[in-house]
Amino acid sequence: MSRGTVSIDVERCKGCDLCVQACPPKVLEMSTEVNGMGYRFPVLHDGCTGCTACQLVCPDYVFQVYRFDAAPGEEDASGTPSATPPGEGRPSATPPGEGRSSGTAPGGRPPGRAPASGG
Amino acid sequence: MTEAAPRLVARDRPELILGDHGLCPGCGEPVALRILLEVLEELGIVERSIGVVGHGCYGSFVQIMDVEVLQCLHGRAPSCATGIKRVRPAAVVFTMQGDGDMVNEGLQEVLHTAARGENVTCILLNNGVFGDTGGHQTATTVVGQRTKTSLDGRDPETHGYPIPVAELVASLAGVSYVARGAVSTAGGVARTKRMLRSAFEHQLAGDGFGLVEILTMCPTGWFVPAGSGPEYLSGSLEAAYPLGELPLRGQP
Amino acid sequence: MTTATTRQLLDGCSAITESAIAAGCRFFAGYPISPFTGLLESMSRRLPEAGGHCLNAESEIEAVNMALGAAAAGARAATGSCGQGLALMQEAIAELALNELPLVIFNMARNQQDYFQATRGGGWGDYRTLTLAPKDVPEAVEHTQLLFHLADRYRAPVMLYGDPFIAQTHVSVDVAARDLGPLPAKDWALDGSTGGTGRSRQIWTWAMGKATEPGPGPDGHWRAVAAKFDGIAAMEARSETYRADDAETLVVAFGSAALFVEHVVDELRADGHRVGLFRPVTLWPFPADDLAAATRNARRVLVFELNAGQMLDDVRQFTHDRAAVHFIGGVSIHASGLSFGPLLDVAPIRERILEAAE
Amino acid sequence: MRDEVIITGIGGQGIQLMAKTLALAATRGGQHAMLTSDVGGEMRGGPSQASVVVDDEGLRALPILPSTGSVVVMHHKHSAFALGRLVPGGLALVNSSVADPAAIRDAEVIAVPALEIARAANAPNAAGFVMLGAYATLRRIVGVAALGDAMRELVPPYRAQHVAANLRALDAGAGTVLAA
Repeated sequence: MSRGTVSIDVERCKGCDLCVQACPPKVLEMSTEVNGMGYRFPVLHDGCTGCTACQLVCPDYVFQVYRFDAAPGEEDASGTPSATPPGEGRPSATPPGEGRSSGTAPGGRPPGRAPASGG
Repeated sequence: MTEAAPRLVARDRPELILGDHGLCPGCGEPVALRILLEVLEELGIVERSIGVVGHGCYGSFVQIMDVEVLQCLHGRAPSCATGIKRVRPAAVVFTMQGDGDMVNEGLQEVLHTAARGENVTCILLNNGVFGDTGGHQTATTVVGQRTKTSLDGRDPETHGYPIPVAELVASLAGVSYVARGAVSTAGGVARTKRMLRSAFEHQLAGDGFGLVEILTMCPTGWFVPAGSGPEYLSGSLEAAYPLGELPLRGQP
Repeated sequence: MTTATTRQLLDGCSAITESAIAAGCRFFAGYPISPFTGLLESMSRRLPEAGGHCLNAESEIEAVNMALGAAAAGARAATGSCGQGLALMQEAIAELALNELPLVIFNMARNQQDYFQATRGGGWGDYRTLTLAPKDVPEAVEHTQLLFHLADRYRAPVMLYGDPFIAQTHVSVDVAARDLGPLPAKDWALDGSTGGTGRSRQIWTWAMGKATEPGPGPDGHWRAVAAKFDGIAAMEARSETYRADDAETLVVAFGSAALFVEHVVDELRADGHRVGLFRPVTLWPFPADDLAAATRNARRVLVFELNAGQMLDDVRQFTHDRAAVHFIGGVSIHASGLSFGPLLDVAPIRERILEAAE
Repeated sequence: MRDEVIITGIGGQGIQLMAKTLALAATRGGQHAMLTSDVGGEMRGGPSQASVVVDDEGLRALPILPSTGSVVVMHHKHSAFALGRLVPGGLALVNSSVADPAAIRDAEVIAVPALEIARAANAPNAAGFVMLGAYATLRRIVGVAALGDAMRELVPPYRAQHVAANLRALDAGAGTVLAA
């Protein structure tokens, strides 16, 4: 299963593709269909680590990022909800490629948001 | 095994952003706006912050940023910020300016405001092009960069050289903090946010003038696909304007 | 001799400074240029003592924008220059008008060649600048306080049209704060406190408002600003007449020139000539109705101003019989270039009036 | 009572300080005063002129006097303007150490050898205050003590060493007139 997930407000997306490039585990992919504005938008595949890279680079405020809390004793070092992007001095809680195998989307989609287009 | 409830680790945007902006796909400026407002929120200074916003695409942020704003004349934001800060020293005063605004039209204002040691924070959104007018050469357009007024690329013989304003500011006494970040990568966004935080902490400590230059993507004004912005930025602006905190060389 | 007095001997710039401080001015920014320099000097000496700020800006453009910022933050603020420097400030003066920000602008002019600049303006948009033209230092002291009041009342930039005599003449004056009545609270001024409420304050010439609460936008806002200036035009025109009631010859003059004409009127009256003076005290709004009334019975209307004929346009526009209007002023510059030339003197004014009256 | 004077001379003679001392002393004494200056570009040697009007009542005066009841001639070089405005029979107080009193017509000319008087008073740089003491005493505008107080107020700190000599010069100037 994935360690994290994202909700994607697809109707706000302008299809710039920056999130796809920024995603360390490479679990975002642009859709083939388009949103109401005519833009393609990202869809999430299994393996999200909740690293927040997509949220950080997104110019259109499309992403909310969630993590599935680790079992006791496995909590990440920071223990805070603040974003810890890859490539930072601080160790990433979820190194790229180490996400748990089982898919989180769409089952991990938090309530009240547009569908995180599951892969 | 039951799946744990998802825990929110990054909101899409702070509540201080009141609505959608109309900027182009792949633009870096909305990212800069988001981290700026996050910093104001995290420092707990939203209710005493006053922004002075210049003229460029980012000017439309005035409609969606929930802090008090004076929308000022092109280039004059540091002067207006000076007047505000002098009469409201308890306020946290910042400017938001593009490269055309700060380095073309308003170079004199930012340099003198820095040299006065005015206790304000200037934020430069530098994409090396007049995005709002459709892609014309600015004072920070890098050598070789194509614009609508340097069609074959900026040629020093014809167009002169770009101006590294952050280095100029860092050479002046009265300056407490100068840094240059970029919003083209996730790591860059996080580092730039920390720079903004440092700059505001210096203002809160009354240390004097601060400048944070943020390199932002303008794929429209660079005539590249939206997704190519970060790559173009790293090969052009970032090569000419190195990232990081700048050493202050002007201490009296 | 006489008893002790609270009057001080002050040059015009110092007197205006004291008057401004008495009116609550706490921010000033300027760039040295003669004859405005004296005002910048006295402000920089006195404002810090009064708990305010005076900045020697690096250009007139920065000076006016600093003052704009201070005004936006709610301070009583002022700037100034002479016409040459005010030329650089035109964009900001228009911005102040369209932003509805109060600011007092002191034009310590070198002569009267800035009439068009003051009354027409060189910025963009439908705006006007309420301009008072005192005839001497004591009146400049009064006008200074009135201007701070009017600026706040109308939330608009306003101007004092001075000159080298008003800037530099020393007179015994008593500067005290005048109560000009209540003003609305400056609840629009920026202090940061509405941040995060969803309705944070915004000062913007386009008045677009927030995404959650749109403003009138440029069309609605600029119409409202234009309507406000129509209201000012209807309410604030001021003028003065001197021995004008039965005048066959009415001379129209403003500022220091009017003071000289007043003296000549006395001389000519003593010689039996029916001469009078009409003085616009506000250059904008031009006292059109007053002039029309004052010129109804005059056989001739003579315009005396130290320029090639600028106020002349307004006088022609509003005089009862425009064929009666004659220009008797002219360009006359001191050898230094910094002050009035020899035309501003009793003998040449007298001569020109008599010549035109024959 | 109203008094008008144009003081004319050259830069460096203290014309402006004389005029300001007179205007300040009058103001301090409760009278109304107006002072206008016309100074050439140079600090020394160029034309220097000042006009002072003092009135017991509220003042109505032009910044360029159309006429004047008196003139103080510190130097003749730039005196044509001032003498041209002197009313017929008006007072011309002439610094006869420098200017020729005989050159002035249609006026009540009073010659004061201000330099010699100043030297005798051990105030060789204060000929202007000799003339001012003489003028104010002649016209009974303000007393010498009031002029002294005003002068003391106006002299900048870096010239404070001249105050005593200036006071002696004011006294000597007044004495000349009273003796006559």
